[in-house]
Amino acid sequence: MIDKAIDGAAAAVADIHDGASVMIGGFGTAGMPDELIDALIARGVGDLTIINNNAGNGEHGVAALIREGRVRKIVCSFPRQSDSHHFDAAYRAGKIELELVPQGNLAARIQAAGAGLGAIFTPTGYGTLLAEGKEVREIDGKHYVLEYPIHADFALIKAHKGDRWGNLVFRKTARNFGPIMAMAAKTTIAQVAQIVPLGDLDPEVVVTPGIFVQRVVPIVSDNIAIAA
Amino acid sequence: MIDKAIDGAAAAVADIHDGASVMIGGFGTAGMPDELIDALIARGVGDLTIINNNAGNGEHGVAALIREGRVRKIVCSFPRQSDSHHFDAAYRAGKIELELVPQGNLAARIQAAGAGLGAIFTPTGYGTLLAEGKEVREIDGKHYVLEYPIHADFALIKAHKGDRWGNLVFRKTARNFGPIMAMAAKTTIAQVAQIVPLGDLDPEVVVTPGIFVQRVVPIVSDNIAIAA
Amino acid sequence: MNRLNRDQMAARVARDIPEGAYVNLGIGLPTKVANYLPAEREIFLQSENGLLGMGPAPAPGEEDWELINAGKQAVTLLTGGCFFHHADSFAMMRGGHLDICVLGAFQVSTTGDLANWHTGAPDAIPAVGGAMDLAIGAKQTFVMMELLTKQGESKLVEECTYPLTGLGCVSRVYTDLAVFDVGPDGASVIEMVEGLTIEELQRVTGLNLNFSKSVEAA
Amino acid sequence: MNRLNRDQMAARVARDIPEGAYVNLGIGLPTKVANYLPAEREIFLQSENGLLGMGPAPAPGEEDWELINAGKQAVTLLTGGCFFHHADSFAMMRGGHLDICVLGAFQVSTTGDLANWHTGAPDAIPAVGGAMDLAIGAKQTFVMMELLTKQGESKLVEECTYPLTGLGCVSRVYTDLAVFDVGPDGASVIEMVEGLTIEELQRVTGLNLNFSKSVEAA
Repeated sequence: MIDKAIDGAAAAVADIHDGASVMIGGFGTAGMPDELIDALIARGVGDLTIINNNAGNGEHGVAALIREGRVRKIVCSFPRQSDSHHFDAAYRAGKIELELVPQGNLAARIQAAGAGLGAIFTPTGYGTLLAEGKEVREIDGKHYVLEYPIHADFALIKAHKGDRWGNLVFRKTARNFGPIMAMAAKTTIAQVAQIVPLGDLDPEVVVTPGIFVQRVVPIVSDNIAIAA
Repeated sequence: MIDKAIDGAAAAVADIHDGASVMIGGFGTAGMPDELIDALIARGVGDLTIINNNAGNGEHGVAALIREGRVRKIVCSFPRQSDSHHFDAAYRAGKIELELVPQGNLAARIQAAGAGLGAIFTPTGYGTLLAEGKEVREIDGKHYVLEYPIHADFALIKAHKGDRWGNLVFRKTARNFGPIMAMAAKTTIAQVAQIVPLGDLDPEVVVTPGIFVQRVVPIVSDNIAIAA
Repeated sequence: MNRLNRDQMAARVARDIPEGAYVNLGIGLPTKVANYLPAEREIFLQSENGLLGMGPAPAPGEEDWELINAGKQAVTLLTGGCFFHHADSFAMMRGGHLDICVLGAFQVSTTGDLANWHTGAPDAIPAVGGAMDLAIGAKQTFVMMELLTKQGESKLVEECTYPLTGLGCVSRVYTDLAVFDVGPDGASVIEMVEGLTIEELQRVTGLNLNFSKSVEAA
Repeated sequence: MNRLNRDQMAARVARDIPEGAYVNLGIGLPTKVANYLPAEREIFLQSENGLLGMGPAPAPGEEDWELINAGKQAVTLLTGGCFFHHADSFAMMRGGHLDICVLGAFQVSTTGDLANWHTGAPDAIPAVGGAMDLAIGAKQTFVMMELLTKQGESKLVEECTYPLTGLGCVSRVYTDLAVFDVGPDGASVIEMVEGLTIEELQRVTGLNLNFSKSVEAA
């Protein structure tokens, strides 16, 4: 019997190694796998490449990873936030590498990785600083920039419900990067508010099929109300 | 008030013009918008480019369009079927142009069109007849073929339920090409077994958001059982 | 001169958004446009983080922090709205499915180039978010900004000096003093506030402006 | 010589599919493999038309023609299975998410090139379907075929003469006479049917074959 459920965030991230590339879902607080990030911090590995939309704020999550000096490089669209002082300090001190990617290219490159494409021509960013040095091409009168897929060793995401086969559903705008990161990482670890019996998730309604998920960790967060 | 519901297949396809490119959903009988195709045949326009996974079989649907001489070109992955004699005859007589596309590239090119990409490097077909004359590139030790998006003037698809904003849900494997064709065509016309009041479709469960659908036509087919 | 305040600018933009339009309102000033869309007009607001059919802010205490907008504020979902993932959300933009996108700007050129993501200051930490995708994706990109900086320099310019967000992507610019169409043929003034003259607008912008017939007649 | 029949071949392939594997079984002969997967082993069958967790054929009269497989036959869905659209389905293949794909073939080369979509006959109407995506996408591509044509020619060849489906994509070939690993280092025989000798297999294939230790010892 296949059971991808795993007990506790620490066990779920126990093989994330120094130098790993780690996608982290979430946009704002929605979909942020806080408990998995905490477990990753507790694990103590470093030299990580983090792929997330932001670069953390305040003292928890991605900001705490950066504060603890665990992040060699961050790939994101919007590092500057109201309270991103740990990133700001590390960046100004030259202690962290930043790859700044327009948000839609970030999503498209993650999706391309999951879909096995070698590269994509995207119109976003053409003619801007963020396309400097990149291959460009005119196709049917429009200009495009060649962008490469973003793969990762691990993805840490947060879903609403999961089952033992790894099928996932999400809740509202907490869906965001979760489904595409699950497809782009070698090992996807999903924290869910609830593990339900196989068959409880309507087959029409599964957003992320279990094939894209290797581990499901039930974690009841107290900061988000859970709807039925 | 926005109401995309339209009464009758004939009215729904009334602006499909000579020379139009038309995507038609469906894989086998599942998801095939039979009544919309019948209305298109009745409309009498020709010189069409049809994008579908197959090239029709028997005497109805895409096969009938071909039989009536309405199709200048077909883009598909698998024209040869048990009973594809209308395509076979037209093809051998040089009366129809065939662009043969591996099924996954067909899906990826349709998706690329909907997503506004200019081109994609795909591994499928590399080193085969179907990549002859196409640009190829080695990326990270793997070989890829450059493929371009497939856009269309119209998409005819079949969904399970829709609402007046054009939100759609599908049923089982009738989903197939519907959601991606809806995104790739300028005008998407969806026949649905049932139009439901706005709000009846769970926002977590909508597969095709209404932005991708211009017309919704309620058509009760008698050959498919309709589940609740 | 009846210079428009920010709410009046938002109301002016809202007037040009027709029923049935799919619209993304950028962070900051453009967010205000939502307050002036008439309730009887069905308009679909998209949020880049995977939401179509965005409704107003919830009542205090009713926030659901898994239902937020691009500015990470709590919002609501209209009946008929739906959720989707980030790749689909940006396909919606990049694929040309949105009718209108309203953005703020540092500068817009008369040919429609947009600069709104980065001042180019050497010590600034760059951050782009969805700006570049939004700028080039929608069928029409509207900009909403004060025409002049605090120092009195025109933000509508011959050529942007700030780093670009997108090339030739803006079609219309709404300001506190005038409304401009911009594009390959340069800038045309299609509306001015009461009390402003053609000569004065030429002077403060320092631009070679075209004026639509209705503006000239006014 | 105990030449395997098609059911025995299917049973042989099934033995090599471990619990938890995500598997696509191609149209035709490979479909039979499903009949030999032990019920107590949870294995996930994928169908290219948007289905994961495919179950057996329904009882006659219970067919739902919106629940079909790639061969357009009625199937069922296992508890825990789910549906998705065509782009996601082929992303599943092309992105390397499937563990095993089992395909039929006209020819396979000793280096793993596959020819299974087109005879190359000048009057044939070409049709490829999902063959090229399946061939190159899975972590391992298994081929299942009779080793010899009716004319006695080996279908395992130095170089394919039929048009290719994919280059270097096959890792293992199951036949009625032997099982081969193929790849950059050529073909190795890892199993032969009882009564077949190394010399005879060399003779009928006309190939320079390697033999694994266990085969040589047998």
